[in-house]
Amino acid sequence: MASMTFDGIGKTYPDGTVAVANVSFAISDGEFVVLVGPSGCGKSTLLRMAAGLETLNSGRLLMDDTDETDTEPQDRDIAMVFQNYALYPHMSVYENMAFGLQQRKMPKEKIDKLVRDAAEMLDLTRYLERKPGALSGGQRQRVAMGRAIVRHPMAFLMDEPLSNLDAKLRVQMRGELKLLNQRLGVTTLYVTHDQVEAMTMGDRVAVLKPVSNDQESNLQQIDTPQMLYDKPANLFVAGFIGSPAMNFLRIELKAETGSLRAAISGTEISFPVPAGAALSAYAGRQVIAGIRPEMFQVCPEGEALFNERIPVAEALGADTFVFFDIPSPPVNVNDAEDTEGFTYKGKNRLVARIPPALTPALNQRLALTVDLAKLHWFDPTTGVAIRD
Amino acid sequence: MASMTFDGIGKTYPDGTVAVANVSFAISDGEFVVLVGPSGCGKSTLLRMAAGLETLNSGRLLMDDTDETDTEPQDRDIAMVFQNYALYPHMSVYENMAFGLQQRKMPKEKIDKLVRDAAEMLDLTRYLERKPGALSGGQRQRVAMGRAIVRHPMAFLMDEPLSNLDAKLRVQMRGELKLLNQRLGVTTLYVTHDQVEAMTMGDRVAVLKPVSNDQESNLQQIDTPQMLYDKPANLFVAGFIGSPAMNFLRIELKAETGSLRAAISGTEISFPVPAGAALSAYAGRQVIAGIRPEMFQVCPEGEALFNERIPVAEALGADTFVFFDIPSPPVNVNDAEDTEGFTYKGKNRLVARIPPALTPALNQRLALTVDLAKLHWFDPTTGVAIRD
Amino acid sequence: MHTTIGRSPRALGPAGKSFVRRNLPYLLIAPSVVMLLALIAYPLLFALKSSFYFWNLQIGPQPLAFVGIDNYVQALNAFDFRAALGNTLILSVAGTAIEFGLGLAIALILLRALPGMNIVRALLILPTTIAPIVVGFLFRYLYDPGGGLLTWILHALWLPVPAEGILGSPSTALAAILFVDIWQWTPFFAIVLYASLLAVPDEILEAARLDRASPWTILMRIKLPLIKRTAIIIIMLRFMQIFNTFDTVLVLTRGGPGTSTRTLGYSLYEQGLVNFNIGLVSAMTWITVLIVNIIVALYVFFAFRNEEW
Amino acid sequence: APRRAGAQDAKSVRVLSVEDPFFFSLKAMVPEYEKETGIKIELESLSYDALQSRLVSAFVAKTSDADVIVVDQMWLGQYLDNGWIISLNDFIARDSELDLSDFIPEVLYSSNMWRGQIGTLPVAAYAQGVMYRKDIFDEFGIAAPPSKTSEEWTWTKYVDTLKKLEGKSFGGQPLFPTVICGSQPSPITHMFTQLSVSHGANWFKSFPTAPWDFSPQLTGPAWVKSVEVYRQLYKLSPPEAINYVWFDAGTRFAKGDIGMFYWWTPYFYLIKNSGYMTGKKSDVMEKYATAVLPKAEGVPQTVSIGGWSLGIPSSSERQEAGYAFIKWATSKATQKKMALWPDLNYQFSDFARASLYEDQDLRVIYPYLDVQYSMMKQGNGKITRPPVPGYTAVESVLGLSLNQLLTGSEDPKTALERTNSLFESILKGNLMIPYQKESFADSKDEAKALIGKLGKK
Amino acid sequence: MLPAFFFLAIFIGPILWFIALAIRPADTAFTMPPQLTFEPNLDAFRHILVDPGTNAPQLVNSLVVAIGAVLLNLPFSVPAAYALSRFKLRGKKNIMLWYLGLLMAPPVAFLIPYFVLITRIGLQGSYLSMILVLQTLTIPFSVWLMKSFIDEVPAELEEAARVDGARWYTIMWRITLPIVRPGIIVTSMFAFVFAWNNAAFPLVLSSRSTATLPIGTLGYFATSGVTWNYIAAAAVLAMIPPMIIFLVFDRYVVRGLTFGSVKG
Ligand SMILES: Nc1ncnc2c1ncn2[C@@H]1O[C@H](COP(=O)(O)OP(=O)(O)OP(=O)(O)O)[C@@H](O)[C@H]1O
Ligand SMILES: Nc1ncnc2c1ncn2[C@@H]1O[C@H](COP(=O)(O)OP(=O)(O)OP(=O)(O)O)[C@@H](O)[C@H]1O
Ligand SMILES: [Mg+2]
Ligand SMILES: [Mg+2]
Repeated sequence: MASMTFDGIGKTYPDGTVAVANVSFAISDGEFVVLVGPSGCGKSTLLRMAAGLETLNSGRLLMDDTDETDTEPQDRDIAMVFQNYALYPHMSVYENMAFGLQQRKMPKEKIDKLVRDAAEMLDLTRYLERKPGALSGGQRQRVAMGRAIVRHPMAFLMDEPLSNLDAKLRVQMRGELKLLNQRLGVTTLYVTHDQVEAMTMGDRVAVLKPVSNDQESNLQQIDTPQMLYDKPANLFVAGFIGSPAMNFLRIELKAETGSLRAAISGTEISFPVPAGAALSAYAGRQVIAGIRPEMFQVCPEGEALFNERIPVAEALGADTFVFFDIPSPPVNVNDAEDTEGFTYKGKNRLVARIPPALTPALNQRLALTVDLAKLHWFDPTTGVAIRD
Repeated sequence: MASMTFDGIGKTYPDGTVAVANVSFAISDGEFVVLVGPSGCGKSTLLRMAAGLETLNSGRLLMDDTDETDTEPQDRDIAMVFQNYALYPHMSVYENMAFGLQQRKMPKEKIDKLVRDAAEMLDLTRYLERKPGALSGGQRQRVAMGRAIVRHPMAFLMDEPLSNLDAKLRVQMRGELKLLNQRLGVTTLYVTHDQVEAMTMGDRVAVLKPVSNDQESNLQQIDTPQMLYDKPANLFVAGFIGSPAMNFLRIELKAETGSLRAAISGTEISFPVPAGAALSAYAGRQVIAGIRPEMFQVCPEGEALFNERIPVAEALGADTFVFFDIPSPPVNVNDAEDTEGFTYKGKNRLVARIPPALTPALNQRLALTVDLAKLHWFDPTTGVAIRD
Repeated sequence: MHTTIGRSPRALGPAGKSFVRRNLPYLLIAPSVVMLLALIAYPLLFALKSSFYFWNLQIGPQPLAFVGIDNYVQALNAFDFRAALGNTLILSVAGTAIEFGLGLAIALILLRALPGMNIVRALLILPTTIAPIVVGFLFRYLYDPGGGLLTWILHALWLPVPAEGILGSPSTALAAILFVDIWQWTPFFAIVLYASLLAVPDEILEAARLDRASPWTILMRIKLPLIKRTAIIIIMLRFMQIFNTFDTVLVLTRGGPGTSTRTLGYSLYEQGLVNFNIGLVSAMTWITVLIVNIIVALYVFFAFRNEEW
Repeated sequence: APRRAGAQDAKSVRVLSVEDPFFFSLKAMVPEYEKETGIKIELESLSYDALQSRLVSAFVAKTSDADVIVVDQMWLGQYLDNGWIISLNDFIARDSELDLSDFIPEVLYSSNMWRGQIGTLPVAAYAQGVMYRKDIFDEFGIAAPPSKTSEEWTWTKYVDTLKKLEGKSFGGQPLFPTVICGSQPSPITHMFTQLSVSHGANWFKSFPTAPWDFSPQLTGPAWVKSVEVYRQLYKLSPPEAINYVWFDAGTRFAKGDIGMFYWWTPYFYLIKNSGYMTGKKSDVMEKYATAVLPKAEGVPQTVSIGGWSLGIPSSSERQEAGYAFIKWATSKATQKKMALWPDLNYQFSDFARASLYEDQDLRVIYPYLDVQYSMMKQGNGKITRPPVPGYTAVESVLGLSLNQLLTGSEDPKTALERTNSLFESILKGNLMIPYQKESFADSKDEAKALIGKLGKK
Repeated sequence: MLPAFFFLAIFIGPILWFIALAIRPADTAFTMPPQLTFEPNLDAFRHILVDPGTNAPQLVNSLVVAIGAVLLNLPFSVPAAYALSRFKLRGKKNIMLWYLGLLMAPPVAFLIPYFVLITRIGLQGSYLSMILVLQTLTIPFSVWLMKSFIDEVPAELEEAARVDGARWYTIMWRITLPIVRPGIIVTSMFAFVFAWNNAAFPLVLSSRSTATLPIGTLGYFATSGVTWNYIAAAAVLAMIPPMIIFLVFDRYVVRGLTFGSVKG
């Protein structure tokens, strides 16, 4: 319905908190963009700015190439799911959903049909006459969803719309939302903390990071989910996408003939790595290697890269995550201050995903290897991925 | 600190909604019990009853074997994380967390230390002086957590305490909470929609289901996570635990010599199954088979049980879920009415988890097989698992 | 205040283009301001102008002479000014404080969902629905030394009652007037506080109970801070009302015995509606307005110091 | 019969009154008047305070929603001077039916005349007199006070008589010798000034005799003496009398535990009833008698005059009709009918007309008319409470001082001196000292002359 | 429940005693000890309502004036309170204090100027004159009190409505005001009460046909005596309409206005 362009937007709250700074990206018409990032990184603020609820301290917001920075929310034709629902407490579920449609002077029967269809989809039909106060948390959240999806706006803004729903419902809603996006072609900005949602729903995913001043930018990378997963732009993105998160290792890179040898700092472990051009430039220096938990494979002891005791194992049913420690300095990617150096805290806990059947007894050793070709490499100072 | 026994408790809201009925189970001292169930199944209500915030319509609540059904909340020594936070809006984050401690006439310095430690753990140190109104959703949720964990109560009641946190923080908090539970030995009742949380945190997990009258019971099964996953008591539990959910197939069971042959209704597919005593009793009748997505294995075409076109695939990075349809009647386990029969809707969509590398192109066929020994079997009428 | 955690009230968005939208808040406020201006400007200016003239309707129908600030000097030097100011301050400070305390206690009782509470509420409001001057009559009757119920009850409780009667003794008359005001206006506090307490979200109170806060702590640290705004406002409104009362004094004691119950309001009444000294009463009006303004401005300054407006 | 001619232009006459006793009986007569004349009388009653605020506001705005208003004697000068009500001189001079000479001249002089104008006509005239309990006096062998003014019956004697009742009980009930009014400002002033005027006290250096000089004279010995006596009277009264307004004293007497007191003459009949205008007989109904006021040794007696009169606002457009109504209401016939109106147990004998005091029908019902008349004849409202502009301002100061003197132990002289200087400053503030306007030689004789002149047809 | 009874006794006791005064024989009113039993009669009520019944039309006048004052008050004060609560504007503090300043003026001093003013616009003696002048009390009071109630509605609700495409008037009318209805009703009830028991303005502004009940009640207090039972009866009469109004509107004053609306 509409494309949307954030052009260097920034928001500083009256108390001085810089919530958003220098964020620029464009969403094309009908695109489904997911925003992810740690708590407090400015996702909601960004959404609220897109809705026109928050004035911009800097930058412009274009919709379909017209500057809408100062347009009132009611003139923007967007539908929003608020993180905290913001249901009308005095209206029934039905009225909550119908309200937005009534503002558009739609005939009553049409409203009725739209509301009932949405309620059906959200499994709320039974609750249409209830007030929000008499609903469970998840039901309230579904009403908040319903209020948005009954409409046929230029853009959807959804702030963690499924966070309080059970897995099953969430899967179902995910499908419905995606379908809606495809069918109506409504541009959608979607905030979630759920990795599965982020990976499956977004045409593209934007990874944000908290900023501490208005010189930085929240936006770390915006790309297709697979690209983010496979080719994270930097340590932050790599660490953020995927759950459990990518394991990071501090590596001393030594040049060998024809290849490079990577030695894990603080340990005896070392292994050869294929020498890409970019990585070769780091020979003789420290780099950071990233290993996703599923990149580990259980192997015979002889082939093992790691062979540590497993103090903790988490069985999820379908998979088991095993944790083990190596005496290597950990890498902290979360705090901005730390991107420039490492904080030594003694040991580094790694996590590997293995089939449940192979789960060892607690505190037994487990031999694990890694497909070395798939390793991720990062510059330790800037955090930027080292890639050819 | 305290054991807790729910003895046939029930709650009907003034408007007639039966939220909880006939729930009986006991939590031993220091145990960590997770409550899961679809939205609106009465989890919050149960927690609120445990806290004494909701009067019981029937049943008793024992704590350490004394009847506490009518004890006032303030006399129960319980800390609760509310699903919707219920922060004190006029107090700073610090005061919010300190308030409960101040009620215990604790020395100021000790309070200060406890609050700061909790804030540190929750990554809230920077926000201690802020009012909740100036926090992001996830930050508010962490304050709500902090308010509970600074205390050292007889029991923790936590209602989806991590739902608004990002994956990374959630993993971290999960660990901290588990540690807290182990260290302090505080009995904990924990509501979550997150399968990973449910599986990894709970000593036991209780699966609840919405009830429509006070004859039924919400409680479907309470057991260790692994048992729930491996040996779900009925269709509902089987369908609820695991994400994506277990696939269900309607099967015509035919006796064969020495074994049974299972024919998937509506299809040509049939396969032999090992004849356990319980299953044998169903020979010649309909049963329901359950297949978890990870039970599928990509195989050569010849060995394939299923070889369907894949219209939808979801790549999550670590795994890919592929969806395919078979012309078999679907099984609906959610609605109570439907446990007695099947609703034919034409086709049944199944989901399989495969390694990302094996993902076929869209609408290409994929050959899949299943380890038949691991199949789950259910009575189609009662939904109860058929197990020796 | 934000009972529910919300973002603080903020401008409803960026300035629009149209005149109406740009000036919307002012347009919404304007009618009331214009209305009040239209109603108040004339009397205020009338009073301001008159205060500089000698104008006594008993002496002549028109202002007789420009006397500068003479009226103000006269008002401030009047024999009863100090006594009246003192009594007025005692009445308004003690009255508001006690009414607030009692009203709050009653509001808390009203909050309990007991059967018949709505009738209790409707009954409770009765004292405020009688014209203050009629309330004066009522208490004249109740205080009557020779048949007053209250006098009798005090006697019955072996409490000392002055021989001159409750209203006849300088030691009790002011307290008696204070009691009348408390009787009449405590329900006002009770109902308004009750209504604002109703708006305090249950969940916050539940959280506090789980934090094991005593009812007292919940009141002091949760409920009161959450209704602070409303409380501040009605305290202020009542303070000003008491500051201007004269009706009960008129009926009960006419300022006596001696000057022990004379109030500024009564002096104003006397100069205005008995002596018809328009010039003098205008000056007194402005003096009163200034005094209350100073008090209220101080009060507002301190009470709202940490509040957003 | 009223003169129809003047009233014909109006369909209705709006009358604004207070609710004193005359109002009730007058109201009872109104239907008759309406029937007779075809004019609708819209009789509205207000409280004293309300009436005055309403009237003055209306005067200032130069409008009025009344054609006839009740005017207190204190307001007369102010209303006439300000041109708010009209002088009735012309009406009276033109009116051949009105028998002006029947009005007691002292009443007209005190209540209705100002600067040679008759501004109003009296509808209810009050003097003051003594009421005592026959039965109590008999019981304790005390001689009844006289019904004729005499040199024997002095304030000293009055106090001595009361003292005989001190500490006594009657009918099992402790007795108070007397009761006074202590409430400031008007009630205490009304009662006290009777005492002081009896002692020959004067408020001002020269009023009503010309040239007017309002220098206050409160420090004179007559004032001091009066305060001392009044203090004594208070000691002999129930202590709560400190807060008593007009009717409280009467009500108290009607309750039966008071021996004797003096007060406005309407109480002669009001105390017959328990409860105001209830018509229910009081305990003392048959047990009291009236007597003349005591006087001070060597000072000619002067009695306070008060009451209510009717006047016509200058803004009224129905002045003729208004006058016709006033004439009717104050006429001998109407007043007699009012007095004979049996409801409420006969509650009206406040005649301003001499002839009514001789009326046999009335003397049966109101046996005290002789006493009352003799009090009237000695009346002089202009000295007792000088109805000068700004009176209320000084009255409030005097009332306050007196009230304080009753409860406190301050030396009367010092207190009066202080009051005197307050008077002075108030009067100066009100531009009364020195008096700048024209004076008017206002004496009873002048008044009688004017009455004679206007009455001559 | 016990403290409730205690308070009720304190606040209702005098009123019961007043009711008793209205229906008791006059000679039993002032006795020591107070006479608790008596033969009740309705004479006083007959007098004030039927014969001559002066107070019955005054009751109607009072209702007209008080209801009129509230109705006129609402369209002026509700938008103002809403704007003051919801918008950031320059000079807000000053405007708010200015409203207060009006309340501070002692009404007695203004009676004469008001009368003059009302006469100039030709409204003397009309209901409207009283209704208008009463606005000087009700508007400032309502603006302040309503603002404090509106302040409590989470801003998110209005934001949601804006995103839903609602204009400010729709938001005010359909979202905010319904939610603060209890506050508005309580405020209006007291605005009604203030107008209802105001005696000062009708004192000069009313006429015979528009006089309100307090004025009528005052009339029973004369210098020569007080008709206690009439005063009492009129006062009792005056209590009934407000009581009915409070009973009727009480059900709108409810708990949990914003319950379930926002999370956090
Ligand atoms: N106040 C109420 N009045 C009536 N029904 C209510 C009330 N509160 C909750 N319910 C209903 O009771 C049922 C259970 O609610 P509860 O809040 O316990 O669900 P829940 O399991 O916590 O759901 P969720 O995961 O969505 O939070 C729901 O169907 C809900 O609609
Ligand atoms: N009203 C406010 N005043 C000051 N700071 C604020 C305000 N609202 C939010 N912030 C801060 O701005 C930052 C961004 O907030 P925002 O709500 O956009 O985060 P978010 O990405 O949505 O986080 P979450 O996932 O926890 O909801 C946070 O650090 C928060 O503390
Ligand atoms: Mg957010
Ligand atoms: Mg819940």
